[in-house]
Amino acid sequence: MSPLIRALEAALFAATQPMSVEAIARHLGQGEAAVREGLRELAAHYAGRGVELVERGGRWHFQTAPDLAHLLRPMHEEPRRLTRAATECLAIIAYHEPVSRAEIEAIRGVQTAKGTVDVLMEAGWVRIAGRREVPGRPVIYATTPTFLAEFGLGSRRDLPGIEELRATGLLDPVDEAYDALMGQGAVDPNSEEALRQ
Amino acid sequence: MSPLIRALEAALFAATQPMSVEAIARHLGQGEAAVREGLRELAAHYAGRGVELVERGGRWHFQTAPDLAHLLRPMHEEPRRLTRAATECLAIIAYHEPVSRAEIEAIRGVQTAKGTVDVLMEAGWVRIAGRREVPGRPVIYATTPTFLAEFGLGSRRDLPGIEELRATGLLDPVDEAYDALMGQGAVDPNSEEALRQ
Amino acid sequence: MNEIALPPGEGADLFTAPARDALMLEIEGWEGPLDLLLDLARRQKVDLRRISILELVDQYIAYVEAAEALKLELAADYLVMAAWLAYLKSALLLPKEEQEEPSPEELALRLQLRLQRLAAMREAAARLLARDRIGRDVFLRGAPEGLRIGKKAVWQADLYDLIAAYGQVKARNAPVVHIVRDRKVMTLDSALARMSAMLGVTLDWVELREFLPPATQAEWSDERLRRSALASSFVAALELARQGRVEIVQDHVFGPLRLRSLNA
Repeated sequence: MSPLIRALEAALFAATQPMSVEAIARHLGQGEAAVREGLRELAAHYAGRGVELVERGGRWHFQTAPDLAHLLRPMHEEPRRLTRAATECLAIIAYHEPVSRAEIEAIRGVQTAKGTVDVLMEAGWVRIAGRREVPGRPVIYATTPTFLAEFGLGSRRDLPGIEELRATGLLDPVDEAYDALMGQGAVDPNSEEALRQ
Repeated sequence: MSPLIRALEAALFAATQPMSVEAIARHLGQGEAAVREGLRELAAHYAGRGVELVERGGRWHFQTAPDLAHLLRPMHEEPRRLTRAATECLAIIAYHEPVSRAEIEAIRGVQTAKGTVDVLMEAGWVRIAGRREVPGRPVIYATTPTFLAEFGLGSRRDLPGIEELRATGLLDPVDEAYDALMGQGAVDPNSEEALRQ
Repeated sequence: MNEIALPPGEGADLFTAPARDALMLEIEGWEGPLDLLLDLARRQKVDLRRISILELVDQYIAYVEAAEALKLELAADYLVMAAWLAYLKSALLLPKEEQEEPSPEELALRLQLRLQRLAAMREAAARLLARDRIGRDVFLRGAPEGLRIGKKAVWQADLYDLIAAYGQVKARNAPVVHIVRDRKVMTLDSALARMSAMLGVTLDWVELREFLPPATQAEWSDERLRRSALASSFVAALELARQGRVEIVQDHVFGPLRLRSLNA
C-alpha cells in the first residue's frame, strides 16, 4: 500500500467534512492528479465493503454502505410495563416534586432501589432537579415536560387532587399491605360475608 | 467479504465510541465468538493501512495510524495540555488504582488541589471506584476504558514499565517497602556507616 | 542498604555557586519540598538507590539558606523540611547508642524510598504522555454516522396507572381512617335560640358568659363542651348584633363582653 493511499485513507477517515481534491492535495502536499488517482484506487479498494469512499459534489468522504443502513438504526424497541414500584415512585415525584429519594421512601413507606428512579430517568420522565440544601445534599427529582406530554397532562396542576382520588375510590384501601397493617383480626364480619358471596 | 465482516466494519466506522465485543454482538445480533473472530480478521486486514482497528480496554475502534500523525495534526486542534500536577496524578492513579487522594498525596509529597482530580474525571479518564473501608471511608479513584483508549493502551498491563515497577516494589507504599527491606534481615552494618559519611 | 551511600567526594562539587543561581531561578518550578529534594538527588547523577542522604541534606539546607539570603519567601513546608533534615543529619552523625526510635537510618531510608517512588511516577507520567494519544497522534473518525446501541426499553405506563399508584401509596401509608371522636358541641343554632330566649326577659346589660348553660348542670360540666358553648355563644352574639337585635360593649381589650337587647 503506497504512502499516498495510506495518507488519503487516514485524512478522509479523520476529516469532519467531505474534502475536495484541492483541499486534500494541499493538506498532504501532493499534486492534484496524484490525489485523484489515489482516490480512485482507494474507492476501488472499498467497493463492496462495509464502508465506501464516495464523491458527492466534488467532495470525497467515507460512508457506511447504504445496504447496511439498518444496522445503524436502533435495534428493536421493547415495550415494557413499568413495575409497580416504579409507578409509585413516578407518582410520588409527580405529586411532590422536587423530592429526594429519602422523601420518596418516606411517602412510599418502603425502601426504593436506586434502579427504580434510574428507570424513570431512562424513560425520560424524571430528571435530577438539583440538590436539597440540607445535610448530605441529597439529589432531588422532578418530572420532565416529556412526562406531562406522554401522560396527557397540560401541567402538574392537572393531576387529580386527593379529594378527587378519594371520590373515585382510589384511596380505598385495596391492597394486602393495608390488610397486614390493620391486622386480620380487625376485619369487619360483614365484609367477610361480602367476600364470600 | 463476508456479511459479518462488512457489518462489523460498518458498525465500527459509524460508532461514536469504542465498542465492546458484547455490545457489537448484541447490536448485530451475532454470537460473541463469531464477532471476536471477525474482529481479528478485520484488524488483520487493516494492519499497515492508514486506518487501523485496535482494541483498548476490551473495546474496539478504528483510528488513524500513529506514523501519520504529522500529516493529520495540522488538520486538528491539539487537545488541552495537562498540567504537571494533573499528569502525575493520572500516572499515580493509573499505576496504583484504586487509590485515594491521601495516597496520591503521600507519593507526590504535596497536597493535591481538588480541581486536579476533577479535571481528570471531567476528561473521562478517571472515575470514582468506591470507598476504601478504612476510617473516614475515603473515596478511591481508578481509570476508565476511555483513558486506556485515549492513551493507546490495550489494558492496564500495557502501562509503560508497570511490570518492572511492580517487580521492584516501586508501586508498594513506603511502609511496605521498608518492612520488606527490613524483613530480609539483610541490614548491612556497612550501610549505617555509609549513611554517616 | 549498602547502596545508600555514595563514594566520598562524588557529587560534592555538584552544588557549586553557578548551579545555585540556576536553582534559584527555578524557585517557582517545584511542587513542594519533596519535589525539590528529588531534583537535588538527581543532581547527584547516580541511581536514586545510591544517593548520599547526607549530601542531599546539605544541598537542601544550602538551598534554603541561599533563598533566605536572597530574601526569597519560602513556603512554610520548605522550612519544616529543612528543620527535619537538619535533625536527621545530626541524628545520623550522633553515636548510635544515643539514638531514639525511629532510628535515623530508618528515617533516611524512608525518605529515599519516597524519592524513588516519586521519581518512578514522574517517569511513568512522562512515558504515558509520550504514547500515541487520540486527538494528538492518532485520530478517530471525524464524522461518524453514529450507532444506536442495543435494545431500547420503551417503558409503558399511563395516567391511570400513575394516579392509581399514588392512591395506593396514600391508602397504604397515610392514616387510612380518620376517627374523629364523637365530641359534644353546642351548635350555633342552639346558642342563638338560647341567647334570644334569655335576651327576651331582660333589658339589662348581661355578660356573654352568663348566657352559657351553668356548669353545675352535669351535662354541661365538661370543660371542652363549655368552650364550645362560649365560642358558639360569641358567634351568636355577633349574629344578633348584625341583625340589630343587640348591642355589644367591651370596656377594654380582653375585657368581658356585655350584651343588651335593643328591641325590648
